[in-house]
Amino acid sequence: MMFFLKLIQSIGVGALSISVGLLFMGIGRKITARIHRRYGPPAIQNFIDVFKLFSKNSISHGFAYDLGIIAGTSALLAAVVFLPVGQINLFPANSSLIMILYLMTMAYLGMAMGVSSSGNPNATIGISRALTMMMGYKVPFAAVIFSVYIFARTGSLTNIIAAQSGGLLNWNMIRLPFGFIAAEIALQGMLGEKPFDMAIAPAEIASGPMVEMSGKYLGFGMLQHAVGIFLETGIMVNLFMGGAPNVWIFVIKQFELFFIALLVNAILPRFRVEEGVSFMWKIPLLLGVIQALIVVL
Amino acid sequence: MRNDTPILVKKITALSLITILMVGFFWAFTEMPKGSSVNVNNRVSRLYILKNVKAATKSLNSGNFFAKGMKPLRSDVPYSPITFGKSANLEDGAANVVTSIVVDYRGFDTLGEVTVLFLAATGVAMLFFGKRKKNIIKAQASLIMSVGTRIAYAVILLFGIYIFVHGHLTPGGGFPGGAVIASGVLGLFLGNDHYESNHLGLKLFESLSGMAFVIIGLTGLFSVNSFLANFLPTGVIGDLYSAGFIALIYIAIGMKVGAELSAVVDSMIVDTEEEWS
Amino acid sequence: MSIFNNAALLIGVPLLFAFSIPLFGLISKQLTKWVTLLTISFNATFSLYILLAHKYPSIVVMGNWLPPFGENLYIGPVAALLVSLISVMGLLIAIYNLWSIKKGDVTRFSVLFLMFTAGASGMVLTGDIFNLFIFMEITGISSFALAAYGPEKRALGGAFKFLVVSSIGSTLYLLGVTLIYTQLGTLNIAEIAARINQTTPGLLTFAGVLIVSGLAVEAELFPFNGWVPDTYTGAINGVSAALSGIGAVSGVYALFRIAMTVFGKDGTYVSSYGNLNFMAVIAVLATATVVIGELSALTQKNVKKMLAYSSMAQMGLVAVGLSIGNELGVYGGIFQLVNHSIAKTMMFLILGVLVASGVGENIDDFRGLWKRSPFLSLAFSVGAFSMLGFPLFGGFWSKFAIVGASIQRGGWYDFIIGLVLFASIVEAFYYLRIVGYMFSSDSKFPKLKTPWTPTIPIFILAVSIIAIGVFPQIVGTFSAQAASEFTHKMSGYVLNVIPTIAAH
Amino acid sequence: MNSNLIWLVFTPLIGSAIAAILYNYKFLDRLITFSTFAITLFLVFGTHVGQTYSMNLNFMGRMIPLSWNVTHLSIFMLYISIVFGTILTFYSLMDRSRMKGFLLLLILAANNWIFTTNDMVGFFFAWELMGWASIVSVLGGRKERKSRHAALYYALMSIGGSYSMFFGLFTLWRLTGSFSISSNLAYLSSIVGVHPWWVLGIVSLFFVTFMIKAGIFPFHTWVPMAYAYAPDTFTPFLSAVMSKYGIYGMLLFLPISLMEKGMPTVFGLPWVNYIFVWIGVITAVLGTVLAFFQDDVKKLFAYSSLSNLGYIVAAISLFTSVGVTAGIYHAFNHLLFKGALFITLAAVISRSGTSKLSEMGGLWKKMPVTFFTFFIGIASAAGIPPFNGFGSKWLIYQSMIKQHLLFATILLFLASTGAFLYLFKAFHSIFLGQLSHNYDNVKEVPVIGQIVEYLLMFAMIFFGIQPGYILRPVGLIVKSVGLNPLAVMGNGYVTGMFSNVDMPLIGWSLAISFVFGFILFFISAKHKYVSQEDNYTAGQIPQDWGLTPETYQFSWKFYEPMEKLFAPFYRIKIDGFFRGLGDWTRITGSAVKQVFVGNAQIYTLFAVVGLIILVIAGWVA
Amino acid sequence: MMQEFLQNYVYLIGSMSLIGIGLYITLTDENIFKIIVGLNIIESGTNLFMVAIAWYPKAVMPIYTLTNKLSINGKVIAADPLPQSLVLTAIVIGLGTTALALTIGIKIFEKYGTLDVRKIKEAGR
Repeated sequence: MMFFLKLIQSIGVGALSISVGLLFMGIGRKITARIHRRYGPPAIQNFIDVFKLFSKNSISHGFAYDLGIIAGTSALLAAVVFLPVGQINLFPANSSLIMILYLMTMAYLGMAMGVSSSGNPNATIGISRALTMMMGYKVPFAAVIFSVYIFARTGSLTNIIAAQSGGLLNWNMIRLPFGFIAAEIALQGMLGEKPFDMAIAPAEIASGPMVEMSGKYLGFGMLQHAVGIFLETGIMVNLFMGGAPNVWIFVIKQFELFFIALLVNAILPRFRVEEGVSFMWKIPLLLGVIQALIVVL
Repeated sequence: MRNDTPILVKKITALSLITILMVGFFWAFTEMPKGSSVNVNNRVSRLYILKNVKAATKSLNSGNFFAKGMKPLRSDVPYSPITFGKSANLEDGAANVVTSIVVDYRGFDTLGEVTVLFLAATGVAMLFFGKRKKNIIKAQASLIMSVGTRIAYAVILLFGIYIFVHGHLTPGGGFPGGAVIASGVLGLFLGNDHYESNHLGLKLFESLSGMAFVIIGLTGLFSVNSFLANFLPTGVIGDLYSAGFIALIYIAIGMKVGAELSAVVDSMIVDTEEEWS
Repeated sequence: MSIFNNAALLIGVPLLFAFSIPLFGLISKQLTKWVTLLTISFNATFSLYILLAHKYPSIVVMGNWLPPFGENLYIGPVAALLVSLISVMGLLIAIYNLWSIKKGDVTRFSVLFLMFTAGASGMVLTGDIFNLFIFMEITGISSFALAAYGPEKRALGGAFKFLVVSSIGSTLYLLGVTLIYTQLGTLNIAEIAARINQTTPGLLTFAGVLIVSGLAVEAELFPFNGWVPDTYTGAINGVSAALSGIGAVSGVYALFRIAMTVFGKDGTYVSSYGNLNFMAVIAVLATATVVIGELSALTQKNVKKMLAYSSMAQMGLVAVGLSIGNELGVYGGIFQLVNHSIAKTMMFLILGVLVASGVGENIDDFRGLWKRSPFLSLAFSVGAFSMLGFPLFGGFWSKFAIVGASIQRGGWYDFIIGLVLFASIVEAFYYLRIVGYMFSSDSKFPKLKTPWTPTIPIFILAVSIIAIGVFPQIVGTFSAQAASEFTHKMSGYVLNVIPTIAAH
Repeated sequence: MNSNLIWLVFTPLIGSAIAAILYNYKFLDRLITFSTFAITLFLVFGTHVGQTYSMNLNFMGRMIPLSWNVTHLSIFMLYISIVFGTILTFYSLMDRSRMKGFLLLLILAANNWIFTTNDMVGFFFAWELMGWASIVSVLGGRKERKSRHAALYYALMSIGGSYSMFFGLFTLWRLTGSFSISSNLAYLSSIVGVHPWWVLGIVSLFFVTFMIKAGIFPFHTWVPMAYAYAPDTFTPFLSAVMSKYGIYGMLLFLPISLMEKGMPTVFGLPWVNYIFVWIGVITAVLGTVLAFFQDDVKKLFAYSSLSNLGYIVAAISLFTSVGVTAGIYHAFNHLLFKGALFITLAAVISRSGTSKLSEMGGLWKKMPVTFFTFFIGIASAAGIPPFNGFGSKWLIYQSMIKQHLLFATILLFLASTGAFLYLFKAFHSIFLGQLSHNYDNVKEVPVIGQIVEYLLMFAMIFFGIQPGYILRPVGLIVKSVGLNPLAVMGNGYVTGMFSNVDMPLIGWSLAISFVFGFILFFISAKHKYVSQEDNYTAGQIPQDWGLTPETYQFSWKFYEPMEKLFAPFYRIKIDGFFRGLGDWTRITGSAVKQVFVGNAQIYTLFAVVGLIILVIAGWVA
Repeated sequence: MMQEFLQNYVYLIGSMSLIGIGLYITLTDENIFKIIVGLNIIESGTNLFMVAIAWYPKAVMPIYTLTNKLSINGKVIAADPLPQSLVLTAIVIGLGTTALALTIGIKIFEKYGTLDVRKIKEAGR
């Protein structure tokens, strides 16, 4: 009975993450368009796109391709159920942040496997760039995470949230300002927004990983991006903004973070890969290390 | 020090090294017994001279030879005075004490010594082994030389034999005797341009006399139960027929050394050409 | 004191036959090699009988004059073991010589080889300090002549170098012996050993320096070993094998008989009387030998020369082991001596077979030897592994004991063994390089036809290396007894020769 | 009954002898090897903790006691090594590489001896046996010259290591007069407070050996060469099992650090341990960084092994209960996934005939089972839950953070992320991307190979979601070294310091989301399969862009941007020190050789100079 | 004074000088035969040294003859015969070594074409 309850709740969280993610993407397109002095598509455009894509015939390059692309979405969905979303915390005893981060890696692996098995070099170049960039942002992010771990004396998101309870001043955002800034820059990289969007740079490598995707495959790709946005901003909210008493506030907090990312995305040009990584290893890492020193000493 | 060191440097180095070495030696000599304080009675030679080794052995076996602190009491060993021509049946009958040491007390050394010479001769012959060339005549020997050497050869041979036969009585012995004989052979080579030694004879002499020495030794082993032991009566000191097997051994040595040195002379004089094919 | 006079046959029989070989040579040249072989096999049988029937410790009285008045041979555990080793090695090399010595003066070569073996045995057996000199000269002269044998001119150069250095060495030895005689009035090793502290310390030191320097020439210790590379390289392979497997054994024996028994002062670690501790001096010389030998061998492209340098270094290792001076160290040193003798003899013999079948001496010629002659390359590797101290090969146990003993001793021996182990890594490099070359498959040359005569000794030696590696007690038992003889000079040596010397 | 400990050593030796006789008949050799491994496994079933046995070895008339003692650690190591060996030898039945079964059996004998012995003589002997057998095994690689070079390098390092141990064990013997490991360790623990530097010196002699065998930072240089050029079927054993000997040795000696009261501490750790943590971290990072750009796949995974051993060392050096648990657990995980990876590599290399990443590609269609095994292997290696590599990595981070070793942890995380990068590079270059036409006829590995691969896949998933089966014995080991074991809540849980991970839950979550993914996939519109060449750029000919078929595969410079980033790293030649040492030795050798000028006169001069020096010494003395 | 010097040191100085001269020749002269001569001189020095330690002032020869008494009142007055016998041996050994050395020298001249000791070596070290 318990199992089915959790199952249904999990499905709910998954659906929530997909819809919120798609919504954010749509809003993001709109906002970016407005910044660019365009009208832009409606906010629900991405829902429409997904339905459209899933109903179109498509080509595939073999079972590894299928499997990889399914894995990309599914693994993120599997990870998202462990994320405390407002009052919904399905597995409070089992919300280790590192576990969630590693589970997300499964998604990258699946995605990378799928698109690489297509044999298109552009896709592989995209993957290579994405992975290189991942190396860049993971390190400052890890510095921040470990600072938080030591600061909060816990590694479970549930407990981290609990440690920040009691008002704005208890938020890690305030207590660990350098760490928050570092994590914010890392988030920019995680979301793949400019200036760190070299993986999908359409002008150079024909959208990189997505180059061979069509129909439902592209649909899965969008779903994955949507869940990814939800998951990543969700982690940030839980880490630095003290979680949320309910889902709505949680989503609003997520949107705040996403909004900042969008603004940066809209106004900045793109880094080269190695520039991006070295930037990540200079400023955010420095901030993260300063934060860590403050915490440790 | 390298191959191309200038000769002056070499000489100076050598000189300084040798100087240091000499200083070391002389420093050591200051601790040595001075010539005036050498005392044969403190040495094992006393026993050889007085021919009382058997008595010493007896005292050794009874535990009286070594005093406290392991000092040997060589002067306390009883001895009977030896009179030349009278004392008989001594443990060693040679009047010449050096000979008695060389052949009897330390006969094993001598066997080794003979072997060394034999090996040297063998080595020389081995290295010069090859096809014999015709003798290249460097300088024609004069008539006097060629006749004189032949006559002298007989005398020299006889003298050599005399020396080794009387080894146990007078200074001399197998080695000087053999060397004397070889000098006769050398004379033959010098005096006669076409002289060729009798190789088979030399070989026979060399081998048989050497074997004789060992066989005498082995006889000692099987008769007296000790290798190179004197198994013959020693007679009266001073007699020609005395001193047991010393004379026999010296005869063997004499013949052997004579043959060997002759062979050495032969191989060195006669030019050979190597053949390894 | 037990007397075993028949053991004089160990010297007498080879001498008899050495003198008679020229006569056999009149019949047939090939016969002489067989005479040598049979004589040495008599020696080997007899010495093995002495060793296995435990006929030691006993003395052989020469001329019926008991020590310390006459000359004697002393058959202790050391002598029994080393004479057996020397004779067996001599026998195996004689078998090899049946095949290898076909040209030149075969008769005289046989004489010299026989006397080389007998002389080395005599050196090990003798109980008289001057007699030791004579046997040294017998060994020396026969080895000069043997080393000069052969069609190549480098043989002569090597022999000449050996001769010059060795003459200086024996002169020094003789001077030292004379100095000791002026002090003690005797030449018997046992008596000198017992009474060595009755001498003037300064003169004793000086005599010791002379004797140690003189014997270090034969024991191949730096800086007295200049002759080693050239002589080993110059000589034909059978002779090189004999020099390293027989000559070096007796040289090291003589050195340590003098340093440990004659000059030695019993203790936990044997030291020596006199102002200078000769054991320490030897340890320093030996370490220098190991390091210099291995480093010089490192860049050799010529395998024979490499083996020569390695031989030198191994003798240094033996000397390091013996110079530690406790039972474990001496055990290791003697064990290492046996192992080195077996392995190096085998490697030189293999090299001889290879060179005779047209493989060069250069390391590049060893490429792909495994395909060309599996047996020889396997045997060579076995020897190399034994040198390196590969477990399950003979060398392991001896190296183990030597290192163990030096560390047990501690102090500056830690430093020495550190250097030695560094040198061993260098050694490992060049031996493994050869082994690697042999087992590479890039060879274009046809298979070698290996004659069967020389493979007999090689096979026996290879098998014995592995046998010793698996059952170290084959050598270890005797080596342990030998160690006890070396480290207890009174009970191990003097009292067996002159039982009544310490009656009071 | 305790004599079965002896048989643990002797059975493989006997097997080895038989196999050596039959080594020309490859299949028989392998069969005997496999069956000996299986028999040994049965013998291990009969072994239990606390069993002891002793016998005396006659060494120069003195009895040296050889003793055996089975501890929790030893039985754990025995099981994992022998089970893996059995699987590997089963795989090797149908294998074409030049691995010699009898050498593997010699290593097995040494393996059993090392893990069960309680005396240093036996330990040393077995260590040497293992070292030499593995050196000879390395010789049989595909590239002969290179494997010879690698074996030589390995041999020199290994000899250096064993001499170091030699020194250490005899030093201990000098101090205690005993060879027994347990009593010597007790002795060291008892004097560590009084003479910490002494103990440090002795222990470091042993640690040098262990670090060389495990390939830890300053001594790692042999690892890539030896792993890469060893026979393909032997490399799994080398990486999975043999690197653990060093870890085992370190675990034996680490409890001493508990007693180090006199030593100054850093972050609550004795500073020696602190240094070792950093050595581990440096190894991990170094392995990762160097693995990025390898073109030889075995070399790449060799560096990966290096990196993982760095993790293990860092964790066990902490010597806290989490640390040791994590270290041993990671040792097991590394054994499993790296074994599996190297076995699949062997399969791939045997089929494709090359180990160059740039020459392979697109093999996934041809070798699906191998592909999946490799996939799960790299997922494990990257630490992706619920596969088996995750739990230990997670514990390692926790143990490090517990000690507030923040920088070390960040660097380890960097290494882990980097691991994902190079693992994917290998994955991509072998299995994904374009299939070269050279490999059109490549087939899946034979049935035996497939069975082994299924088995390994199963094991990686099973031990991933049921870590309790490993954590319980690890807990016993942790208890036996004197630490509090971590609580094991159930077979599925990994219990950490800060939180728990419920591995089956993750498994369920993944499985269910996959089901949903598949449902979505199948209910949506149809798809059709097209060939790989039929893609977005299908109309273009690669040559037009100046690309060759190899570069079209895009594995040529997979992480080109990284090369610029890590350029400073590459300027530090790590093995430069050892090469420099070698060169220096060689130059010294050439110089020393000049002593022997070949001139009799100068040799005489030497002798005279030597004499004079001695005379002067005697004079002075 | 003079007598004491003669009795105590003259033989020793003589023998040491011979050894020194021989060594000097061996170390500096490059001709093989001269080196052999040097070795021979060293040997002579050694032999002289050995004989010198046997002799002491007023010693008689160690041979029993009708007139020659070797001991008076239990005190031996003869020169020490043992070193003399050793010298005998040493001389013969020296002879053998010299013969062999000369032979090798001759063969070296035949094969190397030189008597310069520096040139008797192989190319590679």
